[in-house]
Amino acid sequence: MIEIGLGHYLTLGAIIFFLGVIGIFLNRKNVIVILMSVELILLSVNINLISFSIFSGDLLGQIFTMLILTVAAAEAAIGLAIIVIFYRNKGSIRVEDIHEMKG
Amino acid sequence: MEYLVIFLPLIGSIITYFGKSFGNLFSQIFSCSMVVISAVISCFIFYDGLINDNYGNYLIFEWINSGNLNVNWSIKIDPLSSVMIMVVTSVSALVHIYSIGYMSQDPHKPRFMSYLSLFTFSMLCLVVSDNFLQLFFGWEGVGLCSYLLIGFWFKRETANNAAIKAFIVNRVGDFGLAIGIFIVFLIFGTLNFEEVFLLVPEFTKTNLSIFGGEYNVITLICVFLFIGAMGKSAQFLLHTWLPDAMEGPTPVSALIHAATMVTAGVFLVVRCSPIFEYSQFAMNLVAIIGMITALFAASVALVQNDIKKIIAYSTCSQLGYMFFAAGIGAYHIAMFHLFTHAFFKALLFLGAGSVIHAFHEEQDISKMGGVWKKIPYTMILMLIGTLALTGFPFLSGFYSKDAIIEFAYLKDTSVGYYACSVGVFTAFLTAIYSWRLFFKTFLGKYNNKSIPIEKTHESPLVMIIPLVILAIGALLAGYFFKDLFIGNNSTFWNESILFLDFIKLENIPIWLIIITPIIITLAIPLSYFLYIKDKTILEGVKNSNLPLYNFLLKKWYIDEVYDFIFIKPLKKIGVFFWKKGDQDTIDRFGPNGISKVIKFISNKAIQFQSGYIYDYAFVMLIGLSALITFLILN
Amino acid sequence: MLAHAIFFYFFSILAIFSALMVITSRSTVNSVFFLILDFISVGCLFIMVGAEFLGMILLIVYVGAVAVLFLFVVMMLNVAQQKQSWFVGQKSTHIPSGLIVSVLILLELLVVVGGWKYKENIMSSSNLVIDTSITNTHSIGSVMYTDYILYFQLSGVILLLSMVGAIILTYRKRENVKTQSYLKQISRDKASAVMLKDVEFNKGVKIDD
Amino acid sequence: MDFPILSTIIFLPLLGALFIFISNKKNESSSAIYISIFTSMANLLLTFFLWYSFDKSFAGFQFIEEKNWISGLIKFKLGIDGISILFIVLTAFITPICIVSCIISVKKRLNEFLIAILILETFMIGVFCSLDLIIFYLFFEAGLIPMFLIIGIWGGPRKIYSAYKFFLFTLLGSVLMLAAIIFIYWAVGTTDYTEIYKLKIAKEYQYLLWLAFFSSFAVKTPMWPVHTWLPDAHVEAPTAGSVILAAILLKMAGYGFLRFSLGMFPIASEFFTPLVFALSIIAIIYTSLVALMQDDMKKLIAYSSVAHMGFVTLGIFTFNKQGIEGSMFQMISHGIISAALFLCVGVLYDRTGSRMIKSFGGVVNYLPNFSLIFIIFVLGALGLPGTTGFIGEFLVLLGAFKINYLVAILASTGVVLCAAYMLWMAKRVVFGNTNNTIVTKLKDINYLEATILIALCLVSIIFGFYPEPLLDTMNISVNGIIQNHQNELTVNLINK
Amino acid sequence: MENINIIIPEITLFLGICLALMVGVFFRNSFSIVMKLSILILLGVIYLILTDWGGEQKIFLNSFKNDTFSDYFKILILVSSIFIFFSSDQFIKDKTLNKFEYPIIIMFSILGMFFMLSANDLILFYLGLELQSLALYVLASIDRDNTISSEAGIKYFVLSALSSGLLLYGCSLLYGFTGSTNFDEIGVSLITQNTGAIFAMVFILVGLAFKVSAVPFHMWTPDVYQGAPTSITNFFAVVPKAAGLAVIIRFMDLPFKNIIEEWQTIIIFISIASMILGSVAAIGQTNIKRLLAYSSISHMGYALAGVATGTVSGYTSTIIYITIYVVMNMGTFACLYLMKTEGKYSEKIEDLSGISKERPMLAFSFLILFFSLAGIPPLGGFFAKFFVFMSVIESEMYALAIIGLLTTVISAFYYLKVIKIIYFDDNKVKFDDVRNLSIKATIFLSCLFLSLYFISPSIIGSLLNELFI
Repeated sequence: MIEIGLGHYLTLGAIIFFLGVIGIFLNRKNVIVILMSVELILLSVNINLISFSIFSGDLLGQIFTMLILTVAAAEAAIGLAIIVIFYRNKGSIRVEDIHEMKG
Repeated sequence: MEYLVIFLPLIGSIITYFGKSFGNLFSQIFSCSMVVISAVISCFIFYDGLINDNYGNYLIFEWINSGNLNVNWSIKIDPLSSVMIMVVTSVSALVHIYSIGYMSQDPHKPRFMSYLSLFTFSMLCLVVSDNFLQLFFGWEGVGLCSYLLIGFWFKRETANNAAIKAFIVNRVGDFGLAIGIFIVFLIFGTLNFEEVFLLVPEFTKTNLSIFGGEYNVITLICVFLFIGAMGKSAQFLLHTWLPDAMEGPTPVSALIHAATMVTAGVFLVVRCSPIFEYSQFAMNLVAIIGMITALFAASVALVQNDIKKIIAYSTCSQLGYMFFAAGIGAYHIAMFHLFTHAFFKALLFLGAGSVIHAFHEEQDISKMGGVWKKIPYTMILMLIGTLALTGFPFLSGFYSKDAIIEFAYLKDTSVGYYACSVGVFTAFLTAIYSWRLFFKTFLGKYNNKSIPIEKTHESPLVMIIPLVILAIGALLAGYFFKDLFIGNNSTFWNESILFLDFIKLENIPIWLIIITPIIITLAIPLSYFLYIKDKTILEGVKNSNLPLYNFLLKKWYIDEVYDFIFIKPLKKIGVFFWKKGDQDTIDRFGPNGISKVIKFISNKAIQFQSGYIYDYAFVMLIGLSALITFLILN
Repeated sequence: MLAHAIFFYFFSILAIFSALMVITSRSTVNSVFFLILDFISVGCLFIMVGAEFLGMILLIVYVGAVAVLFLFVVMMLNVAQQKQSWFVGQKSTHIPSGLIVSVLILLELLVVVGGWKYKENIMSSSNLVIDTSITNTHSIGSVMYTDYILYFQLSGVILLLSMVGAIILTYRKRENVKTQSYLKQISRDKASAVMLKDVEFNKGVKIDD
Repeated sequence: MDFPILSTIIFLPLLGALFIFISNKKNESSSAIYISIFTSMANLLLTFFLWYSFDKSFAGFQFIEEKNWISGLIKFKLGIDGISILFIVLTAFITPICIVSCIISVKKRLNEFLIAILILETFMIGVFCSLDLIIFYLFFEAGLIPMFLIIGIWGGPRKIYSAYKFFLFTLLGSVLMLAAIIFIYWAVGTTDYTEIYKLKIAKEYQYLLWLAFFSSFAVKTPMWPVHTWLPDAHVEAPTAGSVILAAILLKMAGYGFLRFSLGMFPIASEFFTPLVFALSIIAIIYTSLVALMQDDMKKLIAYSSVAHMGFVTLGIFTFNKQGIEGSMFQMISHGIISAALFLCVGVLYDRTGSRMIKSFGGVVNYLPNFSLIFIIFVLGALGLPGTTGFIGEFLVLLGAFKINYLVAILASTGVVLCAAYMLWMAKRVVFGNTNNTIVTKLKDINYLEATILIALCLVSIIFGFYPEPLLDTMNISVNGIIQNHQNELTVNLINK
Repeated sequence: MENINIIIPEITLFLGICLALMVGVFFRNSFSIVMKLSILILLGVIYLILTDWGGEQKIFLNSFKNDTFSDYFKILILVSSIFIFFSSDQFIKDKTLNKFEYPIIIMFSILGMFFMLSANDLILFYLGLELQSLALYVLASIDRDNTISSEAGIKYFVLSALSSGLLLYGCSLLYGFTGSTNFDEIGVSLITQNTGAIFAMVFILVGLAFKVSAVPFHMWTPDVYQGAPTSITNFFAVVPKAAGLAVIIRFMDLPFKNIIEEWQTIIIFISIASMILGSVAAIGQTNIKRLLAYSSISHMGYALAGVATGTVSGYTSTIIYITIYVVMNMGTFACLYLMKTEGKYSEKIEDLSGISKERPMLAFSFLILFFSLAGIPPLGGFFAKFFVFMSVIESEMYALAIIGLLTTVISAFYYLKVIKIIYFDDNKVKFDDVRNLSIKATIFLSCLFLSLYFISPSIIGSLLNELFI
């Protein structure tokens, strides 16, 4: 327990990943929270990559992480834009209101 | 020349049918002349064969050639077929001529004549065949013509039903015949008569396992062939179509259902005598069925009221005679009876037709009587026919029928004795119903209420002349041809009929010779007394034995039984298969069921597509976890 | 070592707790704040483990930009009042089974990933060894614009796209809004600015012609 | 022969269809009529020429054409033998008749109908010409499209159900065949039929492959219990559609059994013979009984088709000369007679709009010529000697009798039943009293109708009396099939 | 020095995008100009790819790889995009989507796909994928004043973000457990014993399956197809599918080649599930775009069946399949542009009823296209399926083959339904007479290709001969 190894970090990543996933499909009220859950997933990926990078002494993981950060920002921007136009059309961003199409 | 005999009727038929536009007269004259020419030639052929021994087999062309099955269209002229040709063409010619008069009121004369000629052609094909298959062709061909002619008055429901019944019952017989032919081909590898007959002796011990039992092939062949013969010749169990067939015009009944077609069965048995001779079982079967038919038909004929049906049952009964003759080995006598029977039965039918004509299509004998003065010629001719039928001494029926009875006696087997006694008894019954018919029709009181007696009239000459010719035949044919056909020293039949043990017509006890003539002679006054003088006795008998009477009147309830056993169940099964089988089972669980199931699954699948993001994500996660779990379990 | 462990557990428990709060918090604004807390704690972990550049970047990019963007949108759309309420008024009944499934995934992940023993030989193919003599920032910077220029450019393209995309989606040309056109104002000449009119006497002026 | 006559025969109708398609004008169909008649007649003449130049004494395939198709995998290979030539001639003969009949009876969208029929002809002839399994499958399946449209567009009230049933039923059967064909490719290394014939398929594969092919052919034949699409399809299809369906499409399956099941899987064929026999017998008796109770003429004839095709399958699996030749003959005969019967029903339907037996009666009074022809075909259908129907049935039964008495005897009862339902129908339609006033106002068949019906009638009767040209053509090829079958079985026995 | 030439098409495309962006910004109502410019740019890129066709080359530390395989798919993507531009022009104008950004964003996504296809490295692959996905998010919701379209955007965005999160998680594990992000090196070190990496494979596979909308990761497909404007749906149905499938093949062929046993079962499962669900769920649909969505799901099932074999012939058959699939969908969607009544575009299947009388040529095109989609010979769709099943049976995966063939029967059911509505039903709606040559040319070429494909079915195969040497 005292010896903090790669496994610990990966476990942390896995738990945050799990929470992000849960956030996506147990969320009923707000799409923005879903977006935040996606950010959590990306964060867990980052934890993984960084820890792999550090523990194997390979810098590539850190570069990957940096690029993921960029992408995450872009994704958040586009995602929020889509949420905004949906809100304009519908007047709500409740997850339960998003079911015009089905079947 | 042989070709002419066969094909003239065909030409007549075709041209008559399609030459409607030339008018009725043309069609009648043309078809008649064709058949008459054919008849003349056939007499010549018969004569030529008799005198010059000019027999032969004329190949027309190959019909079916498949592997070792080689079947030809051919004309085989031998004594047997030459006799048949002569009978067929001459009776046919007379019926053709008669029809001109009889059908004068009918709008469809050309069609009628055409069918008649077509029938003649088919019948000729049948008798001149040198193989089983061409025989089968003719066999079905005559069945077809019979179907067409019975249903000639197609507006009558009964006529149509009778026609279908005739065809289908015949088909049942043909079914047997076909199986017989199959076995013949299976065993002998050929369908040619001569080749088969040559091979028969080699296979007398061969057995065939069929339906789980071992049977002698010869017996099997004979039994199945005989089933065919039963169908065509209206033997007991397959006879039901014949009385109904009287729905057709009377000339048809005369030609097809008395003189020619129905005798095809007898012809078949005689033709196949080289096979039948090797199977005692089959012979006995033939004889027994023949006896039963003879007795049965005669008994039913006793109580019938329809003039044509009485004669039809009489025909049935006479065919029974022929069969049991053949069954006890007297093929030549059977042929002889066939020959004479053709004349007098045709005469009777045509005479009956004349009577019906006189009564304006009335067929019920209880509504006739006392008209002998109005139609004297008809009466005389009918009298001749009746006498000949009953076997009155020195008329044609006498020679043939007595010969059968005598031969049966001489056979000296139990079947022979049964046959002999049945023959005598049936002869008595024959006499009774024949005279009943005669007396009720011509003598006694005039019973018809719908037509005044003045309106009844004699038939035209064109109808009478054929009758006269037939009457001459009925009177004299027996006497003249007796020696030739059944004479002790006659070599006429040559190789066309095979006898394994020959029986000479000698040493017949004198009582046997005289018993039949005596019985039938006594029957005349007896029936006169019963049917004309004192009807009360019969009424009493009838009332005291009402069940028996009804049993006979309803023709032993055989039609009803068939209806109950076959027709209704088949219809029910048909509906069952259709509704329950096809629609409720195959379609329901097959295509419709599957499509329903798929639609159900489809609805279920669509329910997952609920429109909510979290459900979508959930499905994705289930997929992910399933894949991961699967991998871990592996 | 012990300090490392203490800090690790502190920050990771904090990260997990705040992540949990992100998805369960009733108020969206709170969620955003917990998200920020999460980022901070993970950033601390990064710094602690030796990736200090990324730890900082995480703070700058996420806390400084993304989280603020979130907050901004939350405020703008006025959904702050929309309270998160689990297990209330559900139309879908998948929640228990959903929890089971995701716990299953977590357990499997933990079994495979957490319990997986790190093997040296597999990791030997490292082609970009961390040089401990220079700083983290330095080493990243030295490869980022040389060997990995393609990635860098590509991430730029992605940002461009997100810009264009966000604009095309949300930009609305407003009608009937008065705007200044400097060019127009400056380039006005006399002819267009002043209109001279001969005014007839005693007739008054009709302006709206 | 250098001239690719088979390809010409196959693709000529397609060309005609293309022409019609190009020259298609709305509400104007005279040019389409001429083109279609011209093409189909030209094709008929070509097939006659083909038949004439066909070498009857040569057992193998003739007029072989070979082209690279899917490079390295499959060759486009055509060729005919004594069996396929007859079907080609039959197809080319029936098509002009269909075209004429639809010119008479089809009121709407005639051009499209003609195109569909011509395209269908291409596919049908292609089936009989192809020597490669893939090509065979291609043509076999492709025929579904035009037939689906013919039933669906020009069909009766329940056309959609029927068209679906037809399409999906047959497709379901044949996808399994496709799987089998591909399997054969990998197991043997080729789908060239002549090569497979030489190379042989290993015994252990044969059973499943046979079943896969059977699933396709059994549906198409159709055999009990997968026959239920046929009555529906027939009832709803327009006359020309029924004619083609009965005359040729059903024959593809028989042809398939003969050529592929027997040729490629002799051991499995032998093994599954009892199954085929049982199904055939059930088909014959069961459907005859069902036919007996039908009140729709087309349905009755359709059920009778099932029964007649039962004879065909029965005959093919006797593996002897009479049986196989009988089946061949039965197929051709059924192609002519059932086609003619459907045409006859079509004649009545065109005039009255009804196919129900009970709405007719006494037709002979008003349509004497029609009635004559109708009766002739009814008689042909029930196997009267002198028509082609008899020879087929007789040979089949003869062949079957050599193998199994019980089967032959049971099948023979079908002949009796056939007479019953056919005559009963004839009685109710043609004879009897006229209850329906519409019938009294009908006109007799016109010259066009008469021509096509008489043509069919003559063919049926001529070959009924003189079947030699047909039997002679197929003789050597059938011998080849039997010989091959025997050899295979002997080899198999020795290996055991 | 590395040979920079092989990346020139990508560079050109990007510069083209910038140019188009400039043009769009500085010209008023510049949609038409940008559209034409984009087509020109795409044509130019085609030319550039063709001049440097084939030959395997890698640059940027082996992270960017160009070979015949990627060239083929690039060409496929470009050609189909050009056709989409051509045929959807009218539609875009009618729907007032004619903003100049529209073609530019499509080009962005094409650029992303290019990098995806050429990626030989997880990072580059991920960046390409994200570039593509981000563009697709925008495209899905581009009809921004339409509730349905923005809903489609949200759904696609959330689910796609989830899936790329999963994929990225897989990538991170893969990186950790193999120590490299390069495909070649991953391929060497990824062996059956490496449990964690196999785990990572599943995550990556899920992400990829989402892109090609394979069951059970298909849930977005019907909604997005329906919600997005038809021209976008057209793009969605064709281009990302081809790219996604190509990437799957790339992954299976390179990094995952040593663990074929593990992924084979997964792909088989996904393939069968897609075939069945795609066929079954389409039956009750009333919206033709939804129907086509399910249809594409089942088509992806067949295409994946070819991948599942794990053999070269299987991959080739999948490529042939996807090519023919692209042609069929191009034609079908072009037909949808003609479903216009009184200026409005109709999406209801029942509106097609009886159009065979009024518009015989359109009906006939539908006929060819739908029978081809159903895989009935002798049309192109049959050969697509044929080659797939050839390779599936070659690999002795009989159950897959049989199930696949049986589902073709089920799927034939709903294709027939459309044909039935077109040909058998009575006319209800009258379509406007759209006189647009480019739409008709697209339909015509597609139908021509499909109906004449049987003449030389091996044409695509021979193009691909050198693919996996």
